[in-house]
Amino acid sequence: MTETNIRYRYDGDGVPGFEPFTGRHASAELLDLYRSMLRIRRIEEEIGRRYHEDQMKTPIHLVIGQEATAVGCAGALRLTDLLYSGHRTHGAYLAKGGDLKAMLCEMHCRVNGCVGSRGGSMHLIDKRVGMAGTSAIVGGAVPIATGAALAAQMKGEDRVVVVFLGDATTEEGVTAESLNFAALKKVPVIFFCENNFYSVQSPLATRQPNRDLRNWAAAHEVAAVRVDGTNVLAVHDAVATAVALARSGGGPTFIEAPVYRFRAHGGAGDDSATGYRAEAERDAWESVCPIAQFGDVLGQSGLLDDPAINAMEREISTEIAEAFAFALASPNPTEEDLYQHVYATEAGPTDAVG
Amino acid sequence: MTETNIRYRYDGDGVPGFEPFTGRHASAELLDLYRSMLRIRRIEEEIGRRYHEDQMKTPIHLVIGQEATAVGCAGALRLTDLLYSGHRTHGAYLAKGGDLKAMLCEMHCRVNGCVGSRGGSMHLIDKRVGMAGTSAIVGGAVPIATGAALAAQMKGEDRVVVVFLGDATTEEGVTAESLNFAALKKVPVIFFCENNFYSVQSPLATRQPNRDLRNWAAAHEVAAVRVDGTNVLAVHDAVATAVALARSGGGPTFIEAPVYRFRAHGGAGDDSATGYRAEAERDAWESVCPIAQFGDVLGQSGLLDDPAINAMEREISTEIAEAFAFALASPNPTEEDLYQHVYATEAGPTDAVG
Amino acid sequence: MPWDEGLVNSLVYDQPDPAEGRVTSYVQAVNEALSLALAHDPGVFVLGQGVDDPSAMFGTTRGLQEKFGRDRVFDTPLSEEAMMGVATGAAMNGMRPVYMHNRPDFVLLAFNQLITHAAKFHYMDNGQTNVPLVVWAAIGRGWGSGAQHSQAIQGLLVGVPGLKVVMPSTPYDAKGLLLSAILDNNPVCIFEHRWLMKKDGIVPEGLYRVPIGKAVCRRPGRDITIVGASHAIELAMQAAERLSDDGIDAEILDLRTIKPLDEAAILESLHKTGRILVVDTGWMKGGVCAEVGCVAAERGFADLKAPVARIGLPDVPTPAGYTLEQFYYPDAARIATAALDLVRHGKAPGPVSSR
Amino acid sequence: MPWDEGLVNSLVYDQPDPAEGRVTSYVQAVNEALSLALAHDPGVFVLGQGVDDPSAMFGTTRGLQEKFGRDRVFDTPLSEEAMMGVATGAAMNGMRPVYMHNRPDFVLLAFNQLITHAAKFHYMDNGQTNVPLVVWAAIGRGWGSGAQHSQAIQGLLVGVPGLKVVMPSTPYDAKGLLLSAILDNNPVCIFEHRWLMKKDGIVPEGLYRVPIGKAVCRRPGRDITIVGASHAIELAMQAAERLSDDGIDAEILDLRTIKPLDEAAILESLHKTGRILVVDTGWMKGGVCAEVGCVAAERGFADLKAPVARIGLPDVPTPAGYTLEQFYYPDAARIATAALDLVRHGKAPGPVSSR
Ligand SMILES: Cc1ncc(C[n+]2csc(CCOP(=O)(O)OP(=O)(O)O)c2C)c(N)n1
Ligand SMILES: Cc1ncc(C[n+]2csc(CCOP(=O)(O)OP(=O)(O)O)c2C)c(N)n1
Ligand SMILES: [Mg+2]
Ligand SMILES: [Mg+2]
Repeated sequence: MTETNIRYRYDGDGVPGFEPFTGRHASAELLDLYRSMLRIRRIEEEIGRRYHEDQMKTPIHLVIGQEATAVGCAGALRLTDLLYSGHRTHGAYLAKGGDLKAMLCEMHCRVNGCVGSRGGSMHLIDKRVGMAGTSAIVGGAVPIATGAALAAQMKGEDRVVVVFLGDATTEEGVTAESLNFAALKKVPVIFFCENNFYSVQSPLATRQPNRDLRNWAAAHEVAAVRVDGTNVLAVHDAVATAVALARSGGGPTFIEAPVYRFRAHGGAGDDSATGYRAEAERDAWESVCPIAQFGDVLGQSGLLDDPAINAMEREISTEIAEAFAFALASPNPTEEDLYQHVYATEAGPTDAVG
Repeated sequence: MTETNIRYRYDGDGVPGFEPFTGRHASAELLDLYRSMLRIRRIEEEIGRRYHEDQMKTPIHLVIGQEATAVGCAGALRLTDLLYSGHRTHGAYLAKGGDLKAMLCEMHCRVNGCVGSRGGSMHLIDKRVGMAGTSAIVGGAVPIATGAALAAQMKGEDRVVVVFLGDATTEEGVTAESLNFAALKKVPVIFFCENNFYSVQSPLATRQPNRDLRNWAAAHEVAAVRVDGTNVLAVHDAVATAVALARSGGGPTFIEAPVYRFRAHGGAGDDSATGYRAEAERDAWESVCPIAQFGDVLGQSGLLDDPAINAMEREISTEIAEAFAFALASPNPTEEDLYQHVYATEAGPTDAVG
Repeated sequence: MPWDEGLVNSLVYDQPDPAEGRVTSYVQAVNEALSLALAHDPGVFVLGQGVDDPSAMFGTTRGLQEKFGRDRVFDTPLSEEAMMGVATGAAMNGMRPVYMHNRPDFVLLAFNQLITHAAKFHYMDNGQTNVPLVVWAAIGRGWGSGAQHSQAIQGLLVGVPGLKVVMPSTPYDAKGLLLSAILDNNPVCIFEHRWLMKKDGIVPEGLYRVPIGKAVCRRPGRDITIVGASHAIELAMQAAERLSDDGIDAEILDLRTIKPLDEAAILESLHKTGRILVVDTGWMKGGVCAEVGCVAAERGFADLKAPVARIGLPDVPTPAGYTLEQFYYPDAARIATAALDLVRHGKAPGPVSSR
Repeated sequence: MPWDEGLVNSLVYDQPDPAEGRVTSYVQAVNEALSLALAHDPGVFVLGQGVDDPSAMFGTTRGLQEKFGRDRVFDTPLSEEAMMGVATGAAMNGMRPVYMHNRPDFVLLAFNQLITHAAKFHYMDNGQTNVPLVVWAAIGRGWGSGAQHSQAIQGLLVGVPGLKVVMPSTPYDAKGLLLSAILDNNPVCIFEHRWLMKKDGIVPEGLYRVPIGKAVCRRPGRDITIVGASHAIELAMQAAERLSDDGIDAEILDLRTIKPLDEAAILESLHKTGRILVVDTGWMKGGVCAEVGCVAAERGFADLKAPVARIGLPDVPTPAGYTLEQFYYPDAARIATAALDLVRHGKAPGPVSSR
């Protein structure tokens, strides 16, 4: 492919799109959202920078360019709400409150990784903060999240479950099955679709007819909305609306958020030069970087200035350096560890009797 | 369940609904359609009558009440067009031109059954007449039919493929996947959904939210229509339209035809008394019997009278009696037959070389 | 799928002696286990196609929805893969789902969720999550079940780490193993056999458990160990009767659990008899027959006085027709002949597909 | 999934001697087979996620779309079950699809179509339909592939009638077996191994076939038969080198096809050596190790001088971390030790999961 045409255009409003949302949030919250996105970006960049050193022997799927979705979404959730995701986990894990050190230990295959070096980058899980599960199989987490929501409903818990999925994940039959069941039972689940137009290097157009994913979701009687995935506030508010619906027993929502990943599907670099997408397309999306855009909004409203940004950057960079150092100094697992947790041995709640 | 309320109502127009269609068909064709439905009904009734004798050691899924769909559909197809179906095969097989004797031999487990006693009632297949394949797995035939249509497209054949599926089949993820692929590639396949509101004894309402299946199909960019499944002419013309679209490269159509099975899901009797559906509901649908309705239409237009019907009945009844006698007199397979056709041994077209 | 009801109802089994305890049917035993578990633990729920319909999953779920409500006993859409995931997700979050299927064939639609998700989560997240999931299905046989409604897929799961697989052969075990499975914190598959559902047995009231992972000797013997599970044990017991007429004393070992396998029990019996014939309701190649046979040759080699022998389904899809079914399925006679050949002539049955 | 490219590129293999013939890479061999088949038969087409993207399925499909057009080499939606059915339906109607997957794990999503449909149609419709379908996938190993991207599922298919399963170990076989698979009128699964993709070999130009169902002796030996397929043969050959230092002469039998199994070749080798060690890239329990081991004990019992031994993956999901991976995967040293133990002490390796 040698065309330099832009196949998938940004069709949001850019900075003006933030307008309707800014007034609804306290300044501290706005700054938190910004900081959280910036932190994820810097972490991802550092991972990308160090990846070639082969200390992180794990497949990676960076979220650079897609920070607004995870951060906006997690910002609308409680600690007790649950987040599930597919292979692209970094943003979700960090936004939901996952521990950076445990993440980097996991990616460095250390025994104190967040899942004990069993899972790697695709399985950043920390149930204490509601980062409840991931699957490296496309679509694998979708019914599981639906089941988690069913459990919450059956137990009468005031808990909402969100599952992140990609555009390609809507092609897996299990996703349609999950939407149908979620709508049928009105379970409190939110299907958050990050539509970045590609599955690995396959564009949407080779995988689906030209269609509106909202219609597809709505055809299952699931509430369906689209939101600018580069606008952290729009994302936040869309999720907040869906959460309110779910909490009140109104059932599931499907949220489509057009976004763009700036790097390759997997690994550290950008692979646009291989021709599967136009570099001009990536450049166009980079110009609506979710962090830069939001930074402009905050700057215009006087909430953020260069010194404040610099302070944030320093703090973040120190945290990252320490976390990497910690990971690199952490111990490897032993052969014995290999055989742990194949089967659960603890007694179940019903075990008291019988 | 003791309610006698009617959960699923007929919402077609009954006899008046035939009006717009009669003029478009030659008299001989109209009589053929009638005869074909009557023949299927009588065959099914005879199977039902004899089933308790345990000579037909095969699960059966009668189509009594659903004759108009198979007959109307097959009437709009050529011999070279292909028909695939699920477990409820009898109507499709007979309407497409399958041999009655071979069918009854199959159901009596005889070696000269249409698939050599390998398949039984759920696998009535005769490729010579385009009854191309069936699956006893719900949804199993749907992608296969789509693949058959892809083959026709790739080979440049002027061939259309129809697959019969039930309402519950729309819940299988593979069906959604197949619709997506069919629309993407615009393959000449027609998804014919006989919506009889039940999956075995489970009503639609316990399996899907209240939704319009046409929206669901259309959300995959598949042309979607609904047609009165008790009206053989309406079915015929809907299929003819879909066939024309498919032949002209316009891609797939989804046809939803509300129908009703008068007997139990499986076996010979009616199981309404067990309470999963109201007897009043079945009675209401029996009063819009596709054969009786069409007979009335033909009677009113002077094409059919009692003597003509009686002649048909006699002919059909003789054919049926002979076919049963033939089946009962046919030989059983031998142990050697068991081991045939596990693997195909014939050389493929490419085998000439290498 | 009640088409085979007539066939199953025509099967005749020996009646247990009521003096030995309470006699109930197999179906009733399963029903009791479900009912007790539902009553005992609010986390337990039962789902599956038609569990609340008049056929009530062969009768095993009869009355449960009335007793425990529509939220805890419910029908599902025809979405096997998603429902396996839903059950897994619920199990990961404090519930104990029992997901019932008419046929193991339908579980194949959900292998991705079962094998790549349910069986692995506990390991993948370093033990953070338990997956106390029960997957239940009844193997079909006869009356034209055919290639797509008769598959006994346990053999495909023997190698999958993280799963447990259980196959009861008596009403007592059906209840006790199901209760154990529900209480277990791991995903457990239970494969019932349609032909056992007519069997009566001695079944205590109330909660009891049959341990998962332990085999049981059904008949002590000296000359040969016949080992298997589920309906294969029924056939093996009949074969043992015939064999005793020929002066051969067969020991019958009921595996009960085929994953993880009770290797110690197999080896102990082999040590005693020196000969082993593995019988299974599934395909002969790979699977249970192969695994048990290989364990015998690997860990019990010194005890082997004759080749390892196995009888399962021939390497052929199941035919639907009645006559072909008779040739296809092993019966007591075929098992007895194989055992006789093994004991008398040290000969294992030839490869079935070339008969 | 190119993340493991660095790892695979770092593997070092012996270079073949160009004097023996044309040297090509493994990837190139697969590419040639596809290209030749596409050129030769208009019924052949190639589909799979990303077959036309810049990574080109590890390079195996590079250039094919340019050469044969978008209709004959095309990307698919993420719909494994439907695409398996689509490929099956096309195969049933005169086409010869080659459906390629990055990982066998993804084939599990399509087990219903593969096992209950593709493998059975020819039988179910009494031979009316052939299903000349090829399903291709590359087993992942290392670099954090983890539990969900490393499964070697061939063992699950050993028992499934109607299927053929092929596992090449050399570039020569990769090309010749793929051509045979495409020419075969049955569904054939090909499981490649990611770690072989860096290997070069002698590969003739043009069409040739390696017969399906025939094993090949890779190294004659007297003392023990080490039998396996795919990457296990690579390890076994390395082990044989070490063993020869210990004065043990190992025969290496490459199964090439694991379904249907070349039992005659296994038994012939066993007859010569009297000892058998089965190695597989999949789980040790059930599957290939169990089946081959059981065949040896069933049909080659008289020749066995020592227990049947096997080495596969422990009964544990694959860990993602590097250190754990080293403990998890068998290597040449472990195979050599097991062989030594077997020959010297008549001892099979203990159950791996309790190491
Ligand atoms: C069932 C399955 N098929 C294929 C893959 C390989 N794969 C991993 S990620 C991915 C892309 C998924 O695209 P999308 O869902 O849009 O998410 P994105 O990577 O764009 O965030 C693919 C095809 C997989 N992991 N699982
Ligand atoms: C995958 C799968 N799940 C369950 C079944 C059991 N089953 C056979 S027919 C049937 C009902 C299907 O309903 P529908 O598609 O509406 O067709 P109908 O019988 O009403 O014509 C069911 C559930 C099956 N055969 N396959
Ligand atoms: Mg994407
Ligand atoms: Mg129906």
